[in-house]
Amino acid sequence: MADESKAPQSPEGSKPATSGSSPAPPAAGAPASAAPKPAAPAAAPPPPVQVPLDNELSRRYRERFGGAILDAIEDRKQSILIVGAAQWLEIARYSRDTEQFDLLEDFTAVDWPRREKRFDLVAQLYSFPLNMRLRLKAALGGQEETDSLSSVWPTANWLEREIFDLFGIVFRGHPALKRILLPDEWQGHPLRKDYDILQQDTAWVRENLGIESGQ
Amino acid sequence: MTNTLHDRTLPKADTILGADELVINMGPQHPSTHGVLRVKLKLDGERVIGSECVIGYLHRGVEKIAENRSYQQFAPYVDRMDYVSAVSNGLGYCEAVEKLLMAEAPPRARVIRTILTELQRIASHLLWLGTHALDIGALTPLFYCMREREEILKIFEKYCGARLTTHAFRIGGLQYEAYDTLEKDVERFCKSFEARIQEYSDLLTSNSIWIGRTRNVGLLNAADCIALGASGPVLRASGVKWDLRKATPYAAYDQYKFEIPVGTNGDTYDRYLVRIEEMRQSRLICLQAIENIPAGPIMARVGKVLKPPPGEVYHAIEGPKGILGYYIVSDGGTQPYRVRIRPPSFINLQALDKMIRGHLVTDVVAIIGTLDIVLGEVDR
Amino acid sequence: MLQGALAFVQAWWVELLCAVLIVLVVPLIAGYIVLVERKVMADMQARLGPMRVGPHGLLQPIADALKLLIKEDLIPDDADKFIFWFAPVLSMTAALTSMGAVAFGPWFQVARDINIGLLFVVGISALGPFGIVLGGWASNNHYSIIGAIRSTAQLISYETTAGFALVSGFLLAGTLKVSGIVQAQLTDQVWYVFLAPVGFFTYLIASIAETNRAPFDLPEAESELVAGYMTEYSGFRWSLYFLAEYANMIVVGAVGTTLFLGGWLRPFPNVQWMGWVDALPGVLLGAVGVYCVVRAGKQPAQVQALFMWAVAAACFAVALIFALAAPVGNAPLKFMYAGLYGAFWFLLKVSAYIYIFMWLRFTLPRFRFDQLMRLGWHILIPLALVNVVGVGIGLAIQSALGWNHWMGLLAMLPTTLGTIVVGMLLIRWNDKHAAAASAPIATDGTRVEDSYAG
Amino acid sequence: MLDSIVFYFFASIAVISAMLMITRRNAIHSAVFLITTLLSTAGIFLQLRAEFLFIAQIILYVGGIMVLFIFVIMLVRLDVPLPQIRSPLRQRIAVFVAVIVFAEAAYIVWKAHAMQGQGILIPTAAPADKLPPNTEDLARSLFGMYLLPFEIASVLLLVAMIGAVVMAKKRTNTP
Repeated sequence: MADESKAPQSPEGSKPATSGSSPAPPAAGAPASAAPKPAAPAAAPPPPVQVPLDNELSRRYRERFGGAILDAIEDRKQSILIVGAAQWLEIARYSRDTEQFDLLEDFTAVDWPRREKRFDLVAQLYSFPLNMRLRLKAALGGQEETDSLSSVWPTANWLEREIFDLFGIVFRGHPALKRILLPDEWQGHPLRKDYDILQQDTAWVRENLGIESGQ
Repeated sequence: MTNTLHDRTLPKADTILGADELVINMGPQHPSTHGVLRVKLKLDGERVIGSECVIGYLHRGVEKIAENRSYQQFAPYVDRMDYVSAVSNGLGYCEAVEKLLMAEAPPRARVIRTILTELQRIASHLLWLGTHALDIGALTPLFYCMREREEILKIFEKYCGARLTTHAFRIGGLQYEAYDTLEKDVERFCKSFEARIQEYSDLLTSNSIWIGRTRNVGLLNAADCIALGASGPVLRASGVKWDLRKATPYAAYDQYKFEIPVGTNGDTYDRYLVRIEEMRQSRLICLQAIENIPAGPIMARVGKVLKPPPGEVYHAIEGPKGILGYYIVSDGGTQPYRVRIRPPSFINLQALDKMIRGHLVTDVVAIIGTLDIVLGEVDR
Repeated sequence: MLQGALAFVQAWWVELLCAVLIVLVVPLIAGYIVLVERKVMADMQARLGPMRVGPHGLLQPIADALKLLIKEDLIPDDADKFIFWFAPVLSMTAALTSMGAVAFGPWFQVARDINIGLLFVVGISALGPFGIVLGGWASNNHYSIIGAIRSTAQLISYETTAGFALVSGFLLAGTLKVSGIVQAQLTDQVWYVFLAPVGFFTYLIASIAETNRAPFDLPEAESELVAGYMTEYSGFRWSLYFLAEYANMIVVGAVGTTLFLGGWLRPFPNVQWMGWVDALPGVLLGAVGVYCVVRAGKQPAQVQALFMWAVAAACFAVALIFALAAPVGNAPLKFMYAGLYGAFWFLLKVSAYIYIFMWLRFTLPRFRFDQLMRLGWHILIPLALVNVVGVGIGLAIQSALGWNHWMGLLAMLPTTLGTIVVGMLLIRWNDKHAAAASAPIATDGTRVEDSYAG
Repeated sequence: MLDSIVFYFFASIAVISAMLMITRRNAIHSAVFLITTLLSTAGIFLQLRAEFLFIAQIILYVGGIMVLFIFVIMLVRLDVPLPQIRSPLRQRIAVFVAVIVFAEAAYIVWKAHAMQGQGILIPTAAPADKLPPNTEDLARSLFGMYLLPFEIASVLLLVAMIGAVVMAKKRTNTP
């Protein structure tokens, strides 16, 4: 199964199944406060999963944005750029215009409650001409706002509405930021880790569906 | 590039639609919205001048559930998203987790997976063709398509006991060995299928009313497609010769020769032609695949309890509706930390507002049909 | 008073009998047309259609009728009660009264030899749009009003086309009286469908549009207007509309058959060696009877077997009349024979006509409303006009050269070809314009250009 | 005997529905009663054996004009009953005019009744089936003797139609 970070190489050699050489903190870039997990690799230690990425793509980004590019990793042969949230829109526009990443394949967020910048914005870019993928990640505080990418890629419109709906991250400059999946008056953002799976917006359920228990 | 998608000329009201002209509500219980989709249409007489999709009626919080299930336990949920093409959802998820584990399914498993996924693509396109033709008024194609789809569902039932939500694959390979007459069944189906596709195109392709209803309806050129993230047949019909099965081959697609059908001006008629041609290509793939299914094990050694090393992976496959992507983040535990599914129907549906502007109400029905959306996947 | 009434009945018992028959039998026939349609649809779609109620679903229409009678027909709360009740009644009466002037057989006609004959039928069916408009408006539902307006526009524009197509038929026949028309086709020894094929073709299309069927069934298109003007109706009131539609189909079929397919004449009426065709009705009915008897044994339920026996008995009885009456030729049976014989051929042709309706319904997708109106106004009406002129010229040639009967075909040939050529030109001109007109128009009236121009 | 029964039947319907038409508040109801009036007058034509007039009345009046009436009422939302103007002055004028008209009508009927023979010509009722089929007569006179006025009238109608289309067109293409 060839991976697609650079030119499609031959399928990877069969690696021993379990790996996890060093319990590296989740690829969250910033020095994670997450307690390192004791990894108990059963088999012999396989090659490291995360390798610092150093190719002409990351070099171009670093020389263009300097400090804004916090880290460049290659995780399982997929290139990841961890950037500062401040230049998020600028980097996106640069990626689309000069680096030819014309398709925003996916845009989502990951919630790391134990970090002080709890949200990770994850934008999955794909370039038709180069047949190459790149993942831009930015760490974001709980209450922080960021710029909307819908001016760069119109497909971000609904994707950002879903992130706002499920995570509560506000995007400045979004044409019509309101909930897309949940009812408009719903309280709470379900995909946050502190939103328990059994929790419902009891008020909304009682008022609209008339179920007393609210469940 | 400051204009937003929704309402260039409409005043900023509380909702997206200004409420002066005639606003009709299509759905959520509407015979032709393919599920619980509600479209607020703003009409000037018969012409549509604005629209807003209200979705979420079928939202089950699949991504939240994923964070409380182990990797194997979550596999059946994936079938319930796009319930029309459960097998290809399963393929995408299993391959993504295998990539996370940096393991790989054995060749025999990959070939059988390819055969079943291509059969599922034909079944999904058949259901699309039947309901799409029914919306535009042709009553007969629906029953022809259902007859063929029944054959495919029988093969699935023989293989894994289920017809619709099959849960056919496991992480690391396959659960069940191919039953003995699998090759013969698939061969019999593919042999008879060519004549059947000819039956559909005799009924529709050169039918002047069909062309009248679909030519120049729901125009979406290549630039719009890429900007809006539309993928799959919608993208190919606009002239972009691109298919994930060729761009980033997965399963066993790199071993087979097949063409990528491309349309010219991205209207409903081109999307119809592209999907019909795709069915033919999938049939060719199946025929090539059943010639030699390699012997060997059907399951990689991934062990019972899956604890992938911390990290993340994004793996996308070419589903019948478009790019079906899985972004899985693992924190080393037995349960995925975050599973994000890139739903092709959800993103293709976003192009609806752009496509129906200026059309009549009757065309809206045809355009919703041509997008081939499944609300289970849109709402997740 | 009583004596006067008796005299009245004495004088007109035949017509009264026909009238009663029409009012009773037509809903039944309409029900069975529905069954035949579902069976034919099923056959074309690789399935069986209704099989459960009665042998091969033969009792299905009766079951449907009962269901509709029992079903509660509710009235939307702020609908206009009086009009809501009046509309389906109006459309049903229009359909049935227009059947008054239709001649099912040589003597089987309610308005016996009314001078304006077919025009009576077309005129009364002009009341049809009322039932639809008032129904759509009275149910006070947004979709119904749109459906009502659309179907009225469609009916009115296609009535004009049907009118012109019939005019070309009347030119040939020379009279409006139904028996006169059929007599003219007998003396001319050629059916008018061959003399004015374009006339028949335009009438066929116009009649499909006039009964809201097949590719023209947009007013009640399920997919977007839910059920058009019939949305709020349910139960018996809805079935009134439904029967009116099928009765209209019979009426339109009857007009087409009388004018173009030679009414109750058997094919090649005067050719002697075609005599064996006379026996066809008797043989056909006998065959149906035998089939019923064979199937009666295999019926699972007792009532179904009884039903099959009844159908078999009826077929044999009529077949017997045909067999007995023809050679013997004694007075009373002779009178009955001519009527039944004519009725058989007439109904055979009408059912062929309706089969075309069904056939189109299951193969063709639906027109969009603007395409439908464009077809009506830009292509069919000019074509029908040209056809009337063509038939006139043909008649002039024919009378000038003194050709008649079979030679008439030659006289008509050039004009028919001319009309067909004109038709082709119209279609090409229309396609060129249609493509431009139907392209989506942006909100401010300009064509949709690449909206990503920033 | 039968003729008179039929005549009185249709005449009574016509009069009643005409009365109802005027008094209805709802526009659509009055339109429906107008249709019944027209249909019953058509019935009277039929009773007089004038079949062509019967069918012409139905096709033209009921099938054509009344459909437009109903269209206009539906599209222009006339069915909402307008608030009746109850000013006393208007009512008094209406009553006054009605009385005068009634008086004139009564006078004419009374005078005609008195002068037997010179007044209104009452044709003897021709036996039913002897009447020549009137469609042919109508056609012969329409296209024979009065062809010129027929053509002029048709041209006039054509002009009127084109005028209507032009006016309608002007309104639609300015959004």
